[in-house]
Amino acid sequence: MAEASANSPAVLRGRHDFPEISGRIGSIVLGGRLPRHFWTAFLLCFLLVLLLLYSITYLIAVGVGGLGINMPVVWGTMISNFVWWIGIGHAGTLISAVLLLLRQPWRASINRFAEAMTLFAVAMAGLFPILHLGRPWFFYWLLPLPNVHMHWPQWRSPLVWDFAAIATYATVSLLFWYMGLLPDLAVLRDRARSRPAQLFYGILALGWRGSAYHWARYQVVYFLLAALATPLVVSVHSIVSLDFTFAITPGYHSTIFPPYFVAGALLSGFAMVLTIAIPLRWAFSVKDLITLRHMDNAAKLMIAAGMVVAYGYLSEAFFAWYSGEPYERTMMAQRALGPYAPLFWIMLSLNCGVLQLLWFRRIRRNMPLLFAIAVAINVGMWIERYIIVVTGPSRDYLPSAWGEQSLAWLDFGILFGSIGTFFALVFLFIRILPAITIFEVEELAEEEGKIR
Amino acid sequence: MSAIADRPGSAIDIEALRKRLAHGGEMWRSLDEIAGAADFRRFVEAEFPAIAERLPAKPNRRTLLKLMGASLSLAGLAACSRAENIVPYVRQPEILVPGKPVYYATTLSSDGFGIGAIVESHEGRPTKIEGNPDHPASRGATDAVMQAAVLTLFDPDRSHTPLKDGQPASYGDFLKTMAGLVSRWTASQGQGGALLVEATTSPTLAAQLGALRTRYPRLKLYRHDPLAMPAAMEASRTLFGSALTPVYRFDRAETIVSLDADFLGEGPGRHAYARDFAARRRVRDPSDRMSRLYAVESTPTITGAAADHRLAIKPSDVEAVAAGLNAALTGQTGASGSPADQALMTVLVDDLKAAGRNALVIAGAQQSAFVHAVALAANAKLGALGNTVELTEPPDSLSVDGDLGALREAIGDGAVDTVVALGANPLHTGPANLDMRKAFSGLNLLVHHGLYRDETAFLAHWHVPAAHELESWSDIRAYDGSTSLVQPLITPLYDGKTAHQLLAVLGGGFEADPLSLIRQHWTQLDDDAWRKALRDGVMADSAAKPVSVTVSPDLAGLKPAAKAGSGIDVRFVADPWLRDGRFANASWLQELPRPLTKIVWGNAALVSPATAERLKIGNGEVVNIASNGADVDAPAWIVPGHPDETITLSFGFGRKVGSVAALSQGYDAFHLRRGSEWFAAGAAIAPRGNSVRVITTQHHQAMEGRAIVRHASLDAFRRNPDFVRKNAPPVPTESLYPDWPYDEEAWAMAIDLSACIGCMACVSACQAENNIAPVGPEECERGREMHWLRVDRYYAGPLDAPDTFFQPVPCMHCEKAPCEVVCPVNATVHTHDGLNAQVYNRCIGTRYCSQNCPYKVRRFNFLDHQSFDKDDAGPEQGAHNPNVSIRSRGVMEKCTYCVQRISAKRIQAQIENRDIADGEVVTACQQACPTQAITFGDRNKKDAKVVREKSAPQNYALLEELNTRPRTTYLGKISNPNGKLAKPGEATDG
Amino acid sequence: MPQIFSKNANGVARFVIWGSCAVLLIAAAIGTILPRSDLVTGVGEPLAQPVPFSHKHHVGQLGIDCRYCHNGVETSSSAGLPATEVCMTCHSQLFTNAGMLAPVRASLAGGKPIEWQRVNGVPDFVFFNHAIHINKGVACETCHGEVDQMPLTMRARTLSMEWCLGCHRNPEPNLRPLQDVFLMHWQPPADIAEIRRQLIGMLDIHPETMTDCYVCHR
Amino acid sequence: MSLYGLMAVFAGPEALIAAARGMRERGYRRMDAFSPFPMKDLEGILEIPKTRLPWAVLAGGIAGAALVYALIWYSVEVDYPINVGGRPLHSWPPFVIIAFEAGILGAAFAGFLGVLAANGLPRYHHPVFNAESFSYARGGKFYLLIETADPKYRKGVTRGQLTRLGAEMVEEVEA
Repeated sequence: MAEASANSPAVLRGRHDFPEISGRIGSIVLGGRLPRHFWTAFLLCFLLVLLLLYSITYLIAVGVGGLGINMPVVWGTMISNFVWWIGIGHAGTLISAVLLLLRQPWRASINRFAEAMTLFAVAMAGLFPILHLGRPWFFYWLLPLPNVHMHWPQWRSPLVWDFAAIATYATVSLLFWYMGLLPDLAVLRDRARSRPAQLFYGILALGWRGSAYHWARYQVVYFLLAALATPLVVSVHSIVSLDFTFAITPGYHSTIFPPYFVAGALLSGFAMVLTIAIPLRWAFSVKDLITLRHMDNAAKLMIAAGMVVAYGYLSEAFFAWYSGEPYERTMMAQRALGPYAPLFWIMLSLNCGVLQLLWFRRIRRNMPLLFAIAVAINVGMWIERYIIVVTGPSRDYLPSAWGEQSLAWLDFGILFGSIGTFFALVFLFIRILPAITIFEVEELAEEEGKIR
Repeated sequence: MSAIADRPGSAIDIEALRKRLAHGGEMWRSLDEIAGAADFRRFVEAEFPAIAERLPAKPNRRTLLKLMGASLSLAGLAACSRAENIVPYVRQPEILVPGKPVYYATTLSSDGFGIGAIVESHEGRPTKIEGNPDHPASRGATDAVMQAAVLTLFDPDRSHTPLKDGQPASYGDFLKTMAGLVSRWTASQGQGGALLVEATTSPTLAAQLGALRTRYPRLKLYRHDPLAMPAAMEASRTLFGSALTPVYRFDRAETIVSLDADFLGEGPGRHAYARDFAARRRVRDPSDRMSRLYAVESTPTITGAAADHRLAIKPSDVEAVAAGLNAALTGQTGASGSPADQALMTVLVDDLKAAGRNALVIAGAQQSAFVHAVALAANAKLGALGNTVELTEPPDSLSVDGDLGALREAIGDGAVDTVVALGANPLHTGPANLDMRKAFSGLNLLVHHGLYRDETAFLAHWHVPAAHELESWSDIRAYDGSTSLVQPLITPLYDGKTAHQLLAVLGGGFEADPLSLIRQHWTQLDDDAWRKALRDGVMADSAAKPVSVTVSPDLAGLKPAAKAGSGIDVRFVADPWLRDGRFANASWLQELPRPLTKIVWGNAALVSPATAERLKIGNGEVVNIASNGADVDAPAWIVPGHPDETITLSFGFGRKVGSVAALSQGYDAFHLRRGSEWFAAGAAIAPRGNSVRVITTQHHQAMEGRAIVRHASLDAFRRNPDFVRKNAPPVPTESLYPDWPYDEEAWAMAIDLSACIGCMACVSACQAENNIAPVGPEECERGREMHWLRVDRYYAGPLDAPDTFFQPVPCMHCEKAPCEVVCPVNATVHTHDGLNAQVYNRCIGTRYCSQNCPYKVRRFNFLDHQSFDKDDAGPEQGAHNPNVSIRSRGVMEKCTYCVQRISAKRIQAQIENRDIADGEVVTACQQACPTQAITFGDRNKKDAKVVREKSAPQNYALLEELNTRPRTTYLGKISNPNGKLAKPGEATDG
Repeated sequence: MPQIFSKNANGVARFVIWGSCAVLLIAAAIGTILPRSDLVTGVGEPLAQPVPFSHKHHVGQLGIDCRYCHNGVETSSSAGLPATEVCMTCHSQLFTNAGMLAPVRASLAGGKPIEWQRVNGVPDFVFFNHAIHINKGVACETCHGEVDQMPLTMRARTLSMEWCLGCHRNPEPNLRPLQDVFLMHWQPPADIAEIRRQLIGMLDIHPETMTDCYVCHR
Repeated sequence: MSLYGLMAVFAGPEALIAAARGMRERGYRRMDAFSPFPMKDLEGILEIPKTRLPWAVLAGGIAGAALVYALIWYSVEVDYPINVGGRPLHSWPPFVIIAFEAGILGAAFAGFLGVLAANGLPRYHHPVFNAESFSYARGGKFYLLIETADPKYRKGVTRGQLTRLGAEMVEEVEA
């Protein structure tokens, strides 16, 4: 099964031996064998990081009034960015945890950077609930602390659930990721030439030596963590969706949200996986480790998730009508025809229209095209979040209070700044840590009998 | 979806950031325009050196706004530092206990007429104006302008020092000049001298003027009152030979016909009239009766909105309607040509006849003598004269040598070379064609006495700062002639002088003390009577006695004046808050939405939908209005129910002097005015093509078929008393959650939509009571205004003759509050007495509560509107209520049911170990309301007034289908249209 | 291959792990204790005043009643500071040319108030009312401590929200008969528990209503 | 310098497994195998006891959930009861959500810390690193370690047996 058959390419192409695998992957890090434009790309991202810092300073100095928000639409891009990033984070955990449980062999070579992507996305997401606050410096009041002014969090508020969910999600992802890294860190430790590198990876590797006893326990707990991460990942975005569902605002108060948010998360998540993986496998010429099969499967999952999302749109509209509530109906009509209509239709055409291209294998296997589609979906999903956030309150119960918000430069400054920071982190990760799981690829090679 | 095109600079410098924040392009245009003007430059340098430096650049709007918007903290959240100075008195006044407010009765002037007020004063600092229940013109009610008195008092833009040719000078020098003048006048018997006064009813002032004229027989006296409405006098002079003014008794009126009279919104008697009018329309039971109002009007007013039948016509057609009415009543035929359709007229006349002596026909104050004559004749014919209308000596009668025009001529032909202007600002409010600037420039001596360094002040040789009415001793008469005293709440902040002092100076009394000037005039009052007058705020039975008259049926030959001209009629109105522009520097008033248009920080030219369609103009599109020789550019604004082929222009805007006034936009309608007229026929309107922003606080006018304002006709109500339940969503009966017990008090509010006339007094009272920050035009444009209480205005029915509904929307204080459950930090929670408390110092600004508030009554401090630094806080902080926290940036706020007042009363009651009595706690909005539409109290008290109100059949809760269990409920609006007329829009919008 | 880490690396690692745990615990402890300590609350630390006024002398030795100077305390939210006049009622006779009283005389002469440093202060968003406490049997001493022992006035309680709520939730232990609220070193009678129970009823005190936010924050 | 054990190097997984099985049949107990990736079969051969970590994870989860729920209950019922939106003080449905998240967190920590503790990591200095031939890095090499502590350990004999079982090389590992 060496030569990939046309209709289902192999998860691993060609023959390998262990030194070769660990060598190739390790050398990206140790040998600093980086593609030509790596640092230029990183520099671009870094400029965006500076933009983020500037925007945040401005925001803190001037206040959230610098954003486009107003009465009645007091939530804006800070919330939609938050939901968007959290969503992106989901694919990583899904690939690494769910596919691990389902024993999907093709997860092996992409789970590492997918998990890293999760971490960075969650890190970005974690910024926004704080930046969103009118008085960000008091965000810790959401925590139960033994202070002298006697305040407890108001546990019924979905924002507190968010806080718990995001914190848990970030921590668990980190542990899971680090645990997966342990053996590979050991590999790097032993391959490292320079003393600093040895120390760096050595300390991180905790003295891992691959003892059979260790492997035994390791396997068990790694699977358990995966089993924990799976309900967690579902719960997290469900809770995020409760921020809206919990409210009585028309367009928020809808039971379809939890599943539809999770599906949306996967859609945008896999879109982001592709957005990163396609350039990655090309730039680092690991096309034989990250094969067409991976791309193909990711695309298929996107279609699946995308269809659920489309169903979400549909049922949202349907139930708005079916409820017979004038408020819901008006809101829905206004969403499609009102001031935000252009955004709404762009969103539909991207998330439901463009997505359908992925039904065709030729398109799924055409990397540039697939990349373009993935980016389009990312944009579409951001717009979706923004629409959900703003259209409800802009057309709620009392027409006298109807109004729209605008978008200030600051909104964009922070959004693009966060995107830049995210990719900067991805670049650093690729430079410092093995972006592909060495031991699992080796295991895979072993199982698939692709050892020279 | 317009991103604000505003690029950040490179350096991260907070001040720079603040500056760049949200400055609009045109915002500063007005200032830049005048930046060159020498007098403005002088004004700025004298007043705001800091700004003067910045002028070429774009100034920092927000510091400016702080400079004058009443926005600075007395109780700043930031003042938690340990080293804080506390300062005791040196000699503590007897009556004064620190921490306890003191209340004084005084009288505020409204276009020269007195309205009684009770002023709350903290440690000698007047902070809040309330109406004086004993004063006939107030009856306990206030309005926006009165509320803003404390703000104008502490306005740092006020004139601080005398100016000589625009340069700061000493009052002593001024007195020297005056001494010279006095000796000259004594020699020449006042030859060439002229006094220019504005509308006044002060007996003392009248006496002083009289004395001056006897002292200087050749001294001339002119009165310039841009808002004068002399027609009523003319009419009564022609009819009865003597000037008499009508006083209406709405408490007796059953059928009211208003010929273009805005008796609820305009005129010195408006509060009393509104009170009586509403009282006759208070329906709680199918058996109750209610009066009926027919309103004919030439511009949309709140009176028209309150009317049962409304007819909007061109101003020039009102006389025709009047003629028709006269004919119908006097039984002549030939009511032809009346623009009112016959059906309406016959029904109207029948109703009038049926009402007999309880009928009331009112002529609009701006209307011609003929209309007034018709009204008088009609009332006489119906026997209403002496019953619903009483004629009295006008309180403001003052024998003068003429108006501004006359003065202009006198100056022109050299008869006058010295003018002393008291308060008036003719350079801004004078008719453009008079060109007072030129006239005044030619004078030997021009003395100006006023609160602000206004246009006239800069031209004058001498300007003397006037004392604010809260700083002055004076006396004043109300619409019905009753006299009351004006006593100072605080010694003049900027050493201002009262008009009485200035007149005394002209009479040689250079050292005259403001109190004794008044006291001398009232020698007939012994000290007890004097003290009583001060305490009560009004002199007992000082009201003018009604005069009995007979009206000749032929109207003494008065004929319709205006000929129904071709082209478009211009209807001038005074801005409801800024009046002739004298209050243009009060940010509260600038930012208070106009009752019908909800426009803030500017004015627009109001036109009807049909006219707009014909002229192909939309909201905000600039049109050029040209009328006899002059023209002005103004943004158009389409108002449903506006008479066709008519355009309404309002005075008071286009001021360039004063930092707040400079912020606002708008045109100066005085440019178009020729004399003191209120209409101009045959105006030409040309769209300019460009459009400017007009800032409004309500963008959607229709109820979208939702049961928001529930209304019915009286007949419908009688047939079906609980009409509010009809075709409204069903009310959930039970909740998933067990009911929370409220066994102490349970505060609740009832708002009677039939009584609400949309006058906005409640909103301004709320702003004054709760230290609500004005935010300025940009922020308002972004929909970030801070008013805790808003008055929604909805239209229903046909576009050209819609029903207008007002609905005050404060916080509903829901028992199942959606806002509370979503707050992550317990910043908004319920109290034992059912208040939906908002804890500012706990709030971190997630804004989730507002997101989840179906009524959208919460307000958020998007920016740093209120500074806490007491040192750089301007004098405005003096106007702040020390019992209400100043909210910082990033904090949510909202209506608290005036919790500080509740707490005060509870503490008092608990000290006395008793329950809080019903009616003891009065919210600011309730207290200000002229029609007593708002009732507040303890729902657990069986006999409480609020319980009685809520037990009315038409009581309903806004959006009650959401089961939020609001404590604030509404009494559905009941109107009383004549069944014989199918009222448009009656069926719609249940 | 050779060892990367020396033998004692394991010890170091263990030390670092347990050490960081300990540091976290200590930090938490400090974070809990410090805000309640006098360093932060300023309890027991006198402020420099323009005039070294001694409550010890005036209250402790001369036995002047609180209300003589703080005359608003029974009726107003603010207890009030004595006007210069009040000081001078006595000091126009006593210590008429004592150096330390110069600022007082200057104040009366120049009509310029004395600028005291605030000792017992709450943030501006806290609205404290003296009258209600006095009238419900909460003594001066309860919050201001034994001022008659203070040569220079100092804060006696933290005045933190925690401390306020402590009493607002369960006022009973802090109540006295009304006639005793101005007494210093008040010795509760034997049957104080019974008296307090009666006071709660008699003064109509409802602790459940006393923890509402707006009781202090408006 | 005392001896820790003998380290045998094998070319591939199969060789290692065979060797391990062989040595086991020869009655060796104190031995350990090192491989770049987990090898299920070794567990049986080396009779690695079934780990009890799953119970630790379960305990961690329960503890986390219980603690947080208790904290919430204390805060709303005991410490500061407030009427929030007319909801009951003890509104368990929302509280459960937070407890769930806390449970996951507790479980994850228990698992992670548990596996480190059970494996005695971090252990930066370990005798096996003394083996010249032992490098975990290059991959492809599989190691079997016989500890001197093993009763059947005889220096020459054991070395011979290992070589016979196909060890590429056998090296003495210092303690």
